[in-house]
Amino acid sequence: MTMKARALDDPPGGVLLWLIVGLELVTFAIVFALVAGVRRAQPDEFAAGQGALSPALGLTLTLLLITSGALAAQGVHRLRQTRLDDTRRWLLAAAGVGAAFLVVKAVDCSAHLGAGHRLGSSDFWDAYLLATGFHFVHVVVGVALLLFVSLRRAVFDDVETAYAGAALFWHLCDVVWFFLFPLFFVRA
Amino acid sequence: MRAATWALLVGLTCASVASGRLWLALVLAALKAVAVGLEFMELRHAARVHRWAFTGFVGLLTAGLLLAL
Amino acid sequence: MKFQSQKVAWGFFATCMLLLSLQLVYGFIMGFARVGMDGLHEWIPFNAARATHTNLLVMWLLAGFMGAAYWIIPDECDRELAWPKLAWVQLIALVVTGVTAIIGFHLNWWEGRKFLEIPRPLDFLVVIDVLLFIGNIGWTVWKSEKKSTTSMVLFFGLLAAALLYLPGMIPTDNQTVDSFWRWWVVHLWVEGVWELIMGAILSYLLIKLTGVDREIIEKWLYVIVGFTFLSGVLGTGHHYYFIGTPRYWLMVGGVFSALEPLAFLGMAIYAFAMAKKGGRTHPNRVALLWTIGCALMSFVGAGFLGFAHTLPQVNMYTHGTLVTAMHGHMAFWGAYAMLVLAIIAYAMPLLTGRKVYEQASAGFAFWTSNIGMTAMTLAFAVAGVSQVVLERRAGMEFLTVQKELEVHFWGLILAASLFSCGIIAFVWDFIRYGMPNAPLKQATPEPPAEVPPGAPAVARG
Amino acid sequence: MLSKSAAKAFFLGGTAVTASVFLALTWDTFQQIPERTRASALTEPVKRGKDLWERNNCMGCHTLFGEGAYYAPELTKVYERRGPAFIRAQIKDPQAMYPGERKMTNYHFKDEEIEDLIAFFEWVGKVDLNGFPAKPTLGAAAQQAVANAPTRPQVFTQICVTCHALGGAGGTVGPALDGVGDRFDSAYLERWLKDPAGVKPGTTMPKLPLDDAQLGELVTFLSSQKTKKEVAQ
Repeated sequence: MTMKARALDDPPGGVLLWLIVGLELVTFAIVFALVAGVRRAQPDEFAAGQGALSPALGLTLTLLLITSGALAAQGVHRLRQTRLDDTRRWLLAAAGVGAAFLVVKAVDCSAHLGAGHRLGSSDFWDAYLLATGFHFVHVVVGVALLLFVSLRRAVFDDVETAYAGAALFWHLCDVVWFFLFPLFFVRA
Repeated sequence: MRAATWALLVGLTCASVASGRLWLALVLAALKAVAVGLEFMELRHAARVHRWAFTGFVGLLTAGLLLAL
Repeated sequence: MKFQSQKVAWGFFATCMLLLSLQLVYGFIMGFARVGMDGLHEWIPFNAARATHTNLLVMWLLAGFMGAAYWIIPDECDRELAWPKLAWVQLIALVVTGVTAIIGFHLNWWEGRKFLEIPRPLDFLVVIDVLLFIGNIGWTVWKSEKKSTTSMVLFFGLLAAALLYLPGMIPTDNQTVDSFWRWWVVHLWVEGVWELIMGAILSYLLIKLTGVDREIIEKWLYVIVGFTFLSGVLGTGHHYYFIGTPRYWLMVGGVFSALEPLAFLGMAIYAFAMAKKGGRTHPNRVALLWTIGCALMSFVGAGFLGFAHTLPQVNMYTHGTLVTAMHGHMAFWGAYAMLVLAIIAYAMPLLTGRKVYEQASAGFAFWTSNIGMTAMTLAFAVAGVSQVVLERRAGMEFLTVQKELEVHFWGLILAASLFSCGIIAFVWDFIRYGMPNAPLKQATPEPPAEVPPGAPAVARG
Repeated sequence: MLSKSAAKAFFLGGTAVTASVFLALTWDTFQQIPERTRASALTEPVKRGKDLWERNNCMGCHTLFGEGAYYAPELTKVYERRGPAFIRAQIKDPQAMYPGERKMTNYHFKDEEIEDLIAFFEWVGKVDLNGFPAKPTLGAAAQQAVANAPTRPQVFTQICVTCHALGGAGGTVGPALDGVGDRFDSAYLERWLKDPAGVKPGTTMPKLPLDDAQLGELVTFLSSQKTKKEVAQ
């Protein structure tokens, strides 16, 4: 596969999406700092909260995201060969696996809420529910974007950028999760 | 290439769960983020500035977290 | 000036000048009270001076936004205002309501909630008045063929501002709930929908003054206001740290407030980039100066100085001290006062046909007021930080600390005098060159009109 | 390149998402407010007190929950800090407690209105404010020692320290009280506290709202304030 390096004002996925990804990365960097701060300031409470989390579940969630990301990347690769219909199918598959993530995460979250761990229970649960909830919202937006670009592609003047942009946002959800995962699930 | 990246990511994830050490898990997370950035986000093909900005950001973030914890 | 009905804007701008001048007077009353010279206490107690000072600000900014809308909407929509006479009625109603409120303050008639001091019956009058205004510009936009992004953002910003006034009227017996809704109005105005209005006015001015292609300016307008909302809406959390709301607001408010400077930085970069791209060939250099200055000072005041005390760990000590006054003064000045002055500086020469901007006093007004405001901010900063250290950290008695701070308030009064010189120059220009009863020259065509799409950016004159 | 419709979609979508999150958090906040603010303790006097607080725009000078005008003291913890007797005296005649100092308007409240305001302050002081206002941290050790001095009566820590300092902590309006026991005997102190103006016409020292028990306690405490040197002699 050969491809010439792209210009400075033309990043893969489009300028707007990269601005958004940049903003999101900064936002989540602040969130990570916050989680790290809670972890450091209240080690005992944090460890106690972690006791209620399941590492196996965290692993499952990570694998789902990685797989979905790989599917989306496959789809965007097909753009090079201008096989737009192929791309569409890969992106739909990615959205499907992403939806599986949402289901698993929702079940996990409702289990925690059912066990009495809600917003306001402690700083650990505030941080856990807000940070992963915030990530959850991004996954919802990501899945919606993937579905929208693949199902309603007629509305786009530049379908390739739309596909690449949606996939780019989707990968952002992966990158963010990679850091949330050890911060919450790896025990001291 | 993408399949290999997927395999790498799965491997790194399993390694970080198995190790159970936070610092190692964070370093592995950084590696995964860079892998996703370069391959999946196609920064491999982007302008050099973009590539290094992303990698540098991930590096700084990880370093910051390692220092904080 | 393309349409006769745009003249309505003059009335609103004149109101701005009057209220701004009065606002300065009340600022001085408070400044002197703080150094112990409170001889007016019997007639104008501090709480009346304070409420008058802030409500005059809100009033003249709203009048400025309305004037800006009455100027911009016909221009952008390419048709006369729907009901010009109604606009005059609405202006008079606004002034009467405002004057009643301010006289009421001096007679101890209040609703008594910070920034929302005006009594409840007058709230309803304000709502009706704003609805008339929204109806007037809304109908103009609706009837027009041309619906530009700038006019739509401006319209929806104003509409949202009107709607967000309503949560402040929800009755409650619980001080925490009271405070919670109050910030829906105050915060979601100044760090939310007012920024839509600001973005729209800014983009209108940039389109007119720099001649950069409308498409480019407007698409970046969306990006900028998008960033503003992403940070600003959840940034409301920084008012919910210590008022009895749950602890997680410390996290939510902290994270999103930390992003707010980025949005303001984006706005500043946007204005600078467009001005640079356009080559600054418009003869009304002063209007461009106010426009660019607005973007820069709003970043410094609202973005940077806001961030200086917005993290919960810092705010725990600075909350409820003069540090807030430091941030508030430059934020309002940079983001909104300068914006209204910019649109006035731009529109007045076109309204009257006189080249006000060629006066040396126009430049004097800009530089003196900005230097004065910067000095005021510094005085507040020193006073605020001293207060935090002495009262909050070392535990000294409130009044003892206030005596320690008097010297800084002398500094504030000096700086405010400088600031006032600039404002007086601006108002004096307005009076000299903007009187409506003096024979107006024929409305002049705007010097370098907006460039048609596709034309090279430099080929204008 | 960036298209305008994409930029618009970003603005509308981003706003919708953040607004939804904000509304969800608002909903959750309202679930928690009753418990955090002790809404069950919102009695009629408290409500009337809040009404008085607003109808006279007290926030135009004071702060409550740190919100207000920074011209007059923060009142969130005033009930705990000064106690009802001081608040009552201060509202009744603002000039009495701080003569010649920064002015407060006399609103000529009726006695029951003053009690309503006190009830309001008491309720406000018990709202869970996530640790606000923070305790002063600088020189904390010294103040801790002073504050923990077992002999200090409550009336002293609530009222006297407003104007007078002892051991370096307190107001500077009146003279410091270190060694006051050397300078005056208890009979004089009692006469002085009962009627300052009678002892020294024109003094700025107010007649404090004390009952006999408090007066006795205070006189005993003050006359015991002797400097170390003389104690040694």
